[in-house]
Amino acid sequence: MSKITLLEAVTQALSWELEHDDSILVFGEDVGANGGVFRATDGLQKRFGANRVFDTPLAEAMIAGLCVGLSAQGMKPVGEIQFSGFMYPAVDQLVSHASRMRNRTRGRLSCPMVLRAPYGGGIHAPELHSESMEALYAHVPGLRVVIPSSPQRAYGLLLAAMRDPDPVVFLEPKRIYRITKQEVPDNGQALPLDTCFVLREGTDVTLASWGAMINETLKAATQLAAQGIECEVIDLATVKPLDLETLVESVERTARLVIIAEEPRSCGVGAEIAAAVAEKALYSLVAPIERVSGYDVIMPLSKLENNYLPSVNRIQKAVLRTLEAER
Amino acid sequence: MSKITLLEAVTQALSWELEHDDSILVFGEDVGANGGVFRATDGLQKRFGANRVFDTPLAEAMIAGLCVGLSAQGMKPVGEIQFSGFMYPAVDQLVSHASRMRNRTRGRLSCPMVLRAPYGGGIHAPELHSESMEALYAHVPGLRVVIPSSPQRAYGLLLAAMRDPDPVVFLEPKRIYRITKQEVPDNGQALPLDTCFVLREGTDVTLASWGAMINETLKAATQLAAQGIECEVIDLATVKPLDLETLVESVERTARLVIIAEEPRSCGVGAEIAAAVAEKALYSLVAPIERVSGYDVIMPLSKLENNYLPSVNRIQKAVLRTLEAER
Amino acid sequence: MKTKARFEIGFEQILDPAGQVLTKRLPAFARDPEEMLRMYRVMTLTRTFDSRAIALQRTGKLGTYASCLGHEAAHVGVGAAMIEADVLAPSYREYGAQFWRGVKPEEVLLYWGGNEQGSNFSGPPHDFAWCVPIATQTLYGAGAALAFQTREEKRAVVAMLGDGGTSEGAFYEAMNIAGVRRLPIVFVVVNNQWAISVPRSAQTRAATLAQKAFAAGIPGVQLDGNDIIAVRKVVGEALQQARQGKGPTLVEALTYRLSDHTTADDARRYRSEDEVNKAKMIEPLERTRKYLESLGVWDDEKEQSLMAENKKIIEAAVKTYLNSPAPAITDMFDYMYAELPDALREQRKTAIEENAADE
Amino acid sequence: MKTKARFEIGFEQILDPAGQVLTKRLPAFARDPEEMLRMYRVMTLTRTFDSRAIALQRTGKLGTYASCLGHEAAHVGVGAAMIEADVLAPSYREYGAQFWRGVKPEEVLLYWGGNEQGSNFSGPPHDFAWCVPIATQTLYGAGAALAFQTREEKRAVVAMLGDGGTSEGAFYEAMNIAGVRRLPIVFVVVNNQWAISVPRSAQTRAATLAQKAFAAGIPGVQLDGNDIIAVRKVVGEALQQARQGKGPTLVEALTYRLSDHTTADDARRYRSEDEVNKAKMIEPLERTRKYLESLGVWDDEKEQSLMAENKKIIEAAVKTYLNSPAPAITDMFDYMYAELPDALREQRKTAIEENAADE
Ligand SMILES: Cc1ncc(C[n+]2csc(CCOP(=O)(O)OP(=O)(O)O)c2C)c(N)n1
Ligand SMILES: Cc1ncc(C[n+]2csc(CCOP(=O)(O)OP(=O)(O)O)c2C)c(N)n1
Ligand SMILES: [Mg+2]
Ligand SMILES: [Mg+2]
Repeated sequence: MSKITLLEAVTQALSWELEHDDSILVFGEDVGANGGVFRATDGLQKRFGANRVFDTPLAEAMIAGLCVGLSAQGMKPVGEIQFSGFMYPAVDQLVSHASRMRNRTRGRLSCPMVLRAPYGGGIHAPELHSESMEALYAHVPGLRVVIPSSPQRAYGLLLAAMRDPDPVVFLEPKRIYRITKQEVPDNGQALPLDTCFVLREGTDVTLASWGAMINETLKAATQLAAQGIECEVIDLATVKPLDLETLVESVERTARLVIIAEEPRSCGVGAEIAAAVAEKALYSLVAPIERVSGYDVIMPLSKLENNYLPSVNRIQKAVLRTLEAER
Repeated sequence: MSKITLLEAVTQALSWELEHDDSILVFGEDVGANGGVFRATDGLQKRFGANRVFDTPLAEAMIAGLCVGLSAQGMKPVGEIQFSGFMYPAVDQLVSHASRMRNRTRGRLSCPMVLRAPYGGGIHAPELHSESMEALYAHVPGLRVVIPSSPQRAYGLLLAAMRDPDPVVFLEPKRIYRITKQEVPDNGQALPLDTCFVLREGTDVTLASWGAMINETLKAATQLAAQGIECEVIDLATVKPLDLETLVESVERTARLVIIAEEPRSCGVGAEIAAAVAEKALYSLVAPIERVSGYDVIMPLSKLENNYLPSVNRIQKAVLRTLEAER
Repeated sequence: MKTKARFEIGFEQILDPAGQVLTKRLPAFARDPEEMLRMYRVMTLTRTFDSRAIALQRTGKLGTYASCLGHEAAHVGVGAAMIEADVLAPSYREYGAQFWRGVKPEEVLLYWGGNEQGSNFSGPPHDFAWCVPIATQTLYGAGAALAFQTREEKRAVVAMLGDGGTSEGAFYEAMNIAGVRRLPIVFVVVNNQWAISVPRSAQTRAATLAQKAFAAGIPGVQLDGNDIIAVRKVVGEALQQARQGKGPTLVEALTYRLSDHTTADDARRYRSEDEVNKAKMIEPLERTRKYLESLGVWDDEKEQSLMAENKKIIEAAVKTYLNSPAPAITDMFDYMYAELPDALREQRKTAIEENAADE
Repeated sequence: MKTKARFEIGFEQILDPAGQVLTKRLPAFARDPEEMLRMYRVMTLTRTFDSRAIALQRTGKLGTYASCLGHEAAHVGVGAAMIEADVLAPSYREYGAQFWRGVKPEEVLLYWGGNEQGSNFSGPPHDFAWCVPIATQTLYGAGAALAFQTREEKRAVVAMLGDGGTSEGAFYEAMNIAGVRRLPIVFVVVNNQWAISVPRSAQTRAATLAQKAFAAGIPGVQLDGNDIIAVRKVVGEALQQARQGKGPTLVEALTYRLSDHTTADDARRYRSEDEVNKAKMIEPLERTRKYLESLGVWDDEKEQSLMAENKKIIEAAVKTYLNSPAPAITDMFDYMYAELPDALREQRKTAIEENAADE
């Protein structure tokens, strides 16, 4: 079997589901003939027709609104926001309707929809093309926020998102769209949502991360292993609702936690992990939980973006600090 | 001097600044003849004219956009969003422009604007009239988020917000708009932003809160004092950027922290406080930091809203838990 | 300069304020006394409901309530123009349309009484619930219309909004996508001249709200929204068109908000009694009754017995409402997701314990 | 049905693709060879800049870049119609307008090269920087216009957006408030027929984009955006009106995006060469040059020396760009707020240490 990229895994998942579920519609700006600005929907319009895969006018609130209305009336929309930095006009429909429809109507109507968007930094893109604002969505009650970090998880989690009975914001880390390839059997098998993935087992410290930063996290873990430090690496995958159990269980064993994320630090997903783990496992912790995160600044343009993004070195230093710390 | 409510303190601050700074404009839906649906702008149009205090068409993105353009061109706009639940269409202008203008232009243009909105639950209002989503704004780099909890602080902090050279989201806890009265000298004296206020000193446990929950927090503290438990009560006031120093200093003394907030729990301001304090003061903590917060659910309509809002009883129980906890 | 394109906005009125018919070509339903009576019944029931709801609020038995006084023709007319399979995407005061479609008065009360169960109503299960954030319903309305178009169902959507709502960007985006894809949707702007305290004239410089349709290249029409015949006819035709794949329409129904905006509002702060009194002269019920009388199917006695009947219905609804059980504390968790996520389990437990402790 | 209101959209063209004048009433500036030459110089400089920027990107010396090929008349025409005190709120490719207003080519390169200093440019200090989120500039443009109106300054705003941008709700909200308050603002839609891969026809069913003005009750006009005389004349008149308190205008300038959307795009995926070739036949530079020739002030020799001069200017700019220092790491903190909050101090320190460690 040939190996594919995370981007191709997204296409493969969309393709599978379009093929097997008539109610799936895929739409957004430039997703049709152009196949998406990253080519995530490449070939889909040709294959499934312009009734099921289509371009919309340039209006994100509208894309989200179509998702809400379609899903409430029995369809399964997969809307694309071209970059997560353009999702803000869609926030109103997400917060005021998608996340609320089931609760508002006590189960009479619901919104099984997926809103996909490439997100995160590292590709030297223009302003508002590189942010990591997943916490905005993770704070909203009623939403699911899912972020894959490998081709296999992109495939399995996107399938799961499309089959989920509730709204999912699906953020695709564009920095690793084409970086690694994996064998991804096109068998329609979904992966579980609301579940962390343990990517590497270890005993000395727990590293929790998600999205593109998983790459730097795994690199740091490998390099630290050479020094005899065994890191457990956990990919959150679903950042809301959180699989706290897996995290706490790990920290109870390792007694140390480093959280690695691109997002701005304040009120981020990292803050929630740190707060929640410390609540449950305070007495297990021998060192303060470290957050290796983006800064509370505007994501810089390309010249400084690597100074914003956490580096392998910064992760390692944080790990070493937790190892040196002593009560 | 007669005592005034928090709501009247808002009006008084707007009035003062309209009087003393020609560049101040106050506008929003129903702020003119009607004086705002809560009467925060009552009488201002009559006094300062319809050029400086005026109604806008019904469009929140537009209200925020006016603020951005006005402030970038030398005016000091104070926009009102009728309820914070209708701020979502304004998020794009806040996140994409207001918070970025200074950084984007390396200081050439900036956005000294205030966007006010009544927020929070407890007045039995309809859907989307009772949410506490301050964390959405607190997560955005470049914004200031300020929340007063008394008439005096409403006056002093709103004046400070209007004089601040950067954008401020000013959230007014509507549940306590008319609950307490204080003497508030109309002397144009601002209070500092980015600073916590210690409302009660104590040695046994630190209670950190903001907005309307300050009331329940103070009540809990009084009741606990009767049992010999001395709580230090800190009002955050500016929830972004955070005055961490005051919080950490307090926790280092009390060794216990309970955070009280109406907001949904996940990725809230409470999460940031818990994470940040634990980072700095882990070894001082003898008990897990407790978050007494709203749940991660849609704010219920009035029948259940009191079951959503943290009660005095729930705060007390959390405090007692931290006192019972032992390493 | 050459002229590149021309447009115009028509105005429809059939029944004048005196109940006189202004056209020779009455639609079939208007010539059918039974059908006209049916509409009149729901209009009057709606008005009875409305004043009772306000009374409940005044006595602390209901939360904030948005009155529909004066909107009965616009609302019931829309309801009557729809078929059951169509979807209604209302804002928050179109009870007339909803009663026609099977929503029960007690359900409206439950909603304004602060119980989400009110939105799990007896109207068509596909109808949307009340929409608080202004104009956002136009967007999900378009999404619903796209669902029907995709499945090739002969159904259409009515998205209703106010004059104030036409200033929100969402409304234009919705009309635009509806135009682009010829979606089966009718946008009904109930122009009651006020958005809380902001008069229509301060909302936009457009001479009519109907002309906003041109921005999307779709037809727009204005009508007398106090004339239920005009409302039902124009909206009915637009819906027919929509179901036949001929695309969307924008309808502006001119009426007047005879009440405060909601029970939390005091309209005397911003508008003159005089204006309100003038508007009362052209309200919708009176002219409908006169028309029924002119058809020879109505008189004072019938009117009185209808009023008594309406009162009975509404009192029964009020009783049901007042006796309905409070929602369970756990309801606030149990409808968040199809299945309760682990992350919410502990919070749910806390809420139950808290409630027990409070009692 | 009665007719309630009528509207029409005019179309302005003065210089046809062959450089022929189609009117007897040429505006004064068009009869002034010096002024026409000034515009031609900036148009050609812009084109030279554009191809050099693309080359820089192709060789890895510039980030993603949005070409303005074919837009020179629309952009420079707008720039020339403005006075210095006016404010330009551009989107992201109106370099022609900006060069006219004093922005330096190296500053545009700095911006696309990933250095925020590019937006701290030499144009009027009140001009807005490039705006990435589509159509949002129309809203803050309206805010800027309100500032001038409030201070009773005789200044106006030009907010520029694309055909795609006209689908965003923000645009309608901006026109609407501009109409309501008669703000001194001119909205210029540069309709280049494409929004990345989405053709104008799929963007809206409206026959013209100019007619979207009717939604706000403001005047709308369409013109040939490859005709710099029409652009400068119409936008200039609209600005004059605006400065005189006579309110806003929507101008739709018809042109064609002769390049890919940006250097990250490949337009061959979605449009035919044929279409592009046809558009090249009516591009703006050629006809301006012919007009200059017809005035007797231009010939091949002058053209060649202008091209050489343009090249020199741009090469100097490129050199300045390539030699400009990288931004300091601390820049990312130091412009977040007027004063660095305590909460950012530690993060700033970490960033400095990290950078030192990396070196
Ligand atoms: C997005 C949003 N902004 C503000 C409000 C507050 N609000 C509720 S009703 C209303 C006025 C609506 O006027 P209109 O659209 O004319 O409808 P009407 O109430 O007259 O039926 C306002 C401003 C809201 N509900 N939603
Ligand atoms: C709000 C928002 N959505 C999407 C994008 C991505 N995007 C950038 S340019 C563009 C097309 C713009 O087309 P148009 O408005 O016609 O302007 P043009 O590029 O043709 O000048 C899109 C979709 C964006 N920048 N902002
Ligand atoms: Mg209204
Ligand atoms: Mg375009």
